[in-house]
Amino acid sequence: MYQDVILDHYKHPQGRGLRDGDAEVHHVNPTCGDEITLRVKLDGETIEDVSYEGQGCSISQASASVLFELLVGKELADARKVQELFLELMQSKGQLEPDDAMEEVLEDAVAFAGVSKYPARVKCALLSWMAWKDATAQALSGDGAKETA
Amino acid sequence: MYQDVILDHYKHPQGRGLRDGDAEVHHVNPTCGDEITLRVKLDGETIEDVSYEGQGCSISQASASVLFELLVGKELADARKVQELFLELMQSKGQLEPDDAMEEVLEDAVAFAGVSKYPARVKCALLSWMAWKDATAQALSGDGAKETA
Amino acid sequence: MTVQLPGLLDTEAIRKDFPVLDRTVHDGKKLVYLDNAATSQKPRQVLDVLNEYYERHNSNVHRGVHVLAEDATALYEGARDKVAGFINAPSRDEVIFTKNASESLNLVANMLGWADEPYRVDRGTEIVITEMEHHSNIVPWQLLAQRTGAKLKWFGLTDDGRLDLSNIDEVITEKTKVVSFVLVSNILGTLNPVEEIVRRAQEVGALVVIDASQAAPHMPLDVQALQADFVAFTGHKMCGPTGIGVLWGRQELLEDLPPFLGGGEMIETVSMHSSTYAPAPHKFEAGTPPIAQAIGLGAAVDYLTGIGMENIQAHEHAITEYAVRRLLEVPDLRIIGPTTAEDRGAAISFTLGDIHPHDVGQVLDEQGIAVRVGHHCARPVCLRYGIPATTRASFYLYSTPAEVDALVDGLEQVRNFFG
Amino acid sequence: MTVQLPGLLDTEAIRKDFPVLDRTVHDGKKLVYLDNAATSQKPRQVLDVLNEYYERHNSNVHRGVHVLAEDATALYEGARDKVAGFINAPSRDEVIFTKNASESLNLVANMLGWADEPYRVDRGTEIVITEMEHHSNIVPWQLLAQRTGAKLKWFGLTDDGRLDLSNIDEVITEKTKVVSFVLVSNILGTLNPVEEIVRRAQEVGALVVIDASQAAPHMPLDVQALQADFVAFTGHKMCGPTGIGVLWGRQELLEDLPPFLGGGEMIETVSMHSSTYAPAPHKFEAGTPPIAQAIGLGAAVDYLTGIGMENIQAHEHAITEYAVRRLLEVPDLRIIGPTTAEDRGAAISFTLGDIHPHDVGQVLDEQGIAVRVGHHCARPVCLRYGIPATTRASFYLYSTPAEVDALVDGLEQVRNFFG
Ligand SMILES: Cc1ncc(COP(=O)(O)O)c(C=O)c1O
Ligand SMILES: Cc1ncc(COP(=O)(O)O)c(C=O)c1O
Repeated sequence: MYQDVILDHYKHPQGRGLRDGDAEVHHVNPTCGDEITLRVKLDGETIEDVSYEGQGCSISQASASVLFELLVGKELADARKVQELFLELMQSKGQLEPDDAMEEVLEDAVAFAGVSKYPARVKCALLSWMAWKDATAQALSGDGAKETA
Repeated sequence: MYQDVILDHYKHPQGRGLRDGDAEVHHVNPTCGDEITLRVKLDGETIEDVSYEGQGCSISQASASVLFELLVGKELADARKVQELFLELMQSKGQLEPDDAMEEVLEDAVAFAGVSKYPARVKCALLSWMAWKDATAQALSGDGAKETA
Repeated sequence: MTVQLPGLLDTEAIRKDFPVLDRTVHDGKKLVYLDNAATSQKPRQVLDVLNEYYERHNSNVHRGVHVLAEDATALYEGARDKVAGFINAPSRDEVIFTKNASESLNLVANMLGWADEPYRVDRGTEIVITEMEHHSNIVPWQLLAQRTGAKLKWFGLTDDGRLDLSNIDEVITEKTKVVSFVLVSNILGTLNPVEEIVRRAQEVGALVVIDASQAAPHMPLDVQALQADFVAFTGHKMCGPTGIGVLWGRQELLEDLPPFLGGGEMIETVSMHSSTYAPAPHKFEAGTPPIAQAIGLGAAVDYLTGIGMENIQAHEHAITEYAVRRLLEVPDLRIIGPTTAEDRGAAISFTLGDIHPHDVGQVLDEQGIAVRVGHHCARPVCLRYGIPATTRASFYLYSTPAEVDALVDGLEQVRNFFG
Repeated sequence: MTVQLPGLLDTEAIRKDFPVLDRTVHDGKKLVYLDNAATSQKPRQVLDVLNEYYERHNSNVHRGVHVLAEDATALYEGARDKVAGFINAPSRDEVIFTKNASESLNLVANMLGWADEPYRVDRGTEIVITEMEHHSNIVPWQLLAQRTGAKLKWFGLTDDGRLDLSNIDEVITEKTKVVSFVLVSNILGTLNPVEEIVRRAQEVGALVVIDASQAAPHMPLDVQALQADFVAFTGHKMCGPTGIGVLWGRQELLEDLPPFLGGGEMIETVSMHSSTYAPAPHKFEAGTPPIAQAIGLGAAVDYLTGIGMENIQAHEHAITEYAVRRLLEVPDLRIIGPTTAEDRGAAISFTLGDIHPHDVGQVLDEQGIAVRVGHHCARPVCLRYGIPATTRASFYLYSTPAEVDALVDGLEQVRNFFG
């Protein structure tokens, strides 16, 4: 499961650190104590920034880094498609072999295909993605604003 | 386990019915619902009467009848010996083969030897004996008097 | 001479799956096991799964990143999926594993005692049960009533062993918080009219708990069709191992209600000062669960489903019909409970003249016939019918007409013996 | 090259009893099972007893007058005798079968919550635990404190993983009703000083509850010598099946304290209006108990006793000493808990530089080495030492020095991989 791409992102995380945002969430994976604090900054329908801070295993850390690379700059609608496809891949229990079409959408994130075989680790890989989904919903509803200012 | 002696006592119970007493107890065997109400009448150290009423299986009914035959008229000290020996026999799990000496003390009650192999039935056989012990203790302490008058 | 009845299963084949049925007792007498309402026997298919679990995959579940832990977790959670499918649960997360039906019922009673409004059972509120409940569906409510000050009420029974619902509007009132009743009685055999009770409970906003311990093993069970809020049953009566029970509950309720047992596995996060709880079902599964037993129950569900719950129901109906008919031929025999096979399960209680059930059971046992005697953990039923106890014969998917005949012959011997 | 240590058992012979230890994982890698603190493996001798039970004797216990019911009852109650002997209980009636240690601990907490004086835990009274408890000995007391208004207090930990008892007289006071603590910590491995705590608890008249889940499998346990009031442990960690736990309690207490779960088997007599309860242990065993599992635990006790608890303790001490020494040779490895084998059990937690335990565990698993990672249901310990989680290797009677070596080699690979 430890693809070079994953180890690379783990050792050199992209976009790490908390910056300005429209909403902030804190998610925890109770089964292993992985934690992430994540902020989303939107510019209309475009994702201007995703910033995060946290602790956890290589999978959860690398996954957040990949998320940053993939989603920042995207339109929300496209980003959602990426998120959904990643979720599908992670829930595939190793049954889904990424093809070219998938690789086009998920880019580095296809490296996580192997993780889907390890139920205990799927939650690690999804932690930042669930946090992003949640933060985006809050940013859109305006709820998050007061929390980060 | 159903020796003729037992069936005989079951079909023709001796001493059944409640008569005057110095103490009365009500014992229940919760595992099968067998019940007995038993009274003891003492004359000094002599057992003048044991009277009882109840419902239950052949074993518990026959055992009460045997108890009546064995204990009434005995000195308390002797009766206690009979009771203890009967208890020992019933707790022997079928390991105790009654010999002549035992038969001399227990008389008809040796017929219950076979019952001791059936743990679920031992309590039935002991029900009246435990009630007698309890009632006697009450009669001696004077506690029981008020209950039966 | 073997009796042929419509709807019978191929018991010759089925009986080969159950090692214990080959056993002889009392110097070579063939075992006639008619104590299925107390517990069922286990097929080879279930025992194999237990052995395979312990010999290959045994590990604690959840939180593990090694192969065995992943195996065990997948098998355990897979069993939850199977049970959810078996009872047509809308969501697998509504299936809670307990140690037996009694724990399931106590779990509900305790949740409601500690719940916030609108569920809280408290002084001024009422709990409704019936006079034909198993002690496991009486005592938890008595304890709850004592401890909260709530009032315990119940439906009585008719002379022919059915619920007396004539005063349903007085029994279930606006004060009623919960109505808990048995789907099939373990002593009378009665199958109760769910719809009428649920309709009235819903009218007043009371929760409905169904004790399906004697139903789940014997008929298709659909928690959505029942429209109950909670359904409890137990593994050992349905070809599963001992030590495993189930509580199904509606998801919103499981979310809203407080936990019962606290400990490992049921938490989200713990500090010395306070804890938060995992979502259901884990919130209600404190400590290392009965892992092998849940997996064994999953195998039992596979086994029963393979034969088909409708087919099992039809088989038992045929056997029950035959048994009722044959038993009523025995002089002095009085069936306690419905005297036809309509709306009843395959447990038949009876008295035999004045002969005490203990004696009936013992003499039957000497012939290799295993029945249960006593009050069957339903003493109020014995009180209601003015009897100290009953003898109960209860059938299952491997029971045969020949076993009914053996019982009837055995009862003749009992009568001769004590006559 | 096999390491020879004084006091080792003949693991070559012992390992043959445990089918799972022969298993290979990940394409032929030999399984190195070092997750024994989570659950132990089961010897053939225990599995045989389970099979024999289900294939020959399976029946519900008590109240039966047929052969199978008598067999099952004798086996079940025989298991109680075995467990009583194993822990040197003054009376067999003090041994209560539960489903796991968590239920045992919740049972005590609930008994005390519903008890009459002088035992009642209530507003104005205090409960004392420690910061190294398993969640199963934290959450039940948190729930009790919340629900009664009692105050929860605890002993902190020293930097080297021991209880800080320096303020024992302030922590345990006249208000303290109950002190509950772990005998051997499942995360730190620490063996706690029972005498000092018991002495202080007795001084103020508080009850003492000991969580012996990690002690019963590994050392001689004598409830009389411990002088506790309650001792809890769990079957699956001591070669027994899942689904079975034990609560031992002093007879007078069991007589005086109220029941917890209500239902069949725990009653003396039931009417719709009220019930009376059977004497202990039955009062606390509602419903059909985990029959096969209790019998299996009895077989596990026989197995362990056959080898000898002193011998098992000596074996584990030798392995632990060796493991501590070898682990401390690994660069960046920090043991969380005592760093010698004195007064400690065979569970060793550690961190490895910045590498997250999940990653450590995963890479070890790829080499066939099964360890546990996470907070081990003792999150307050992780908070105390400022770490998110640990990797834990834990040994048992079948563990070998070669397995310690495999672990150390495996950790080298982990370091290379993430280095
Ligand atoms: C110290 C300790 N206490 C309690 C428990 C709980 O045991 P169980 O999960 O079997 O209830 C465990 C094991 O998980 C433990 O290690
Ligand atoms: C109707 C009914 N309810 C509840 C129970 C309790 O089940 P268990 O003893 O497995 O908890 C039983 C069986 O004994 C039963 O027949």
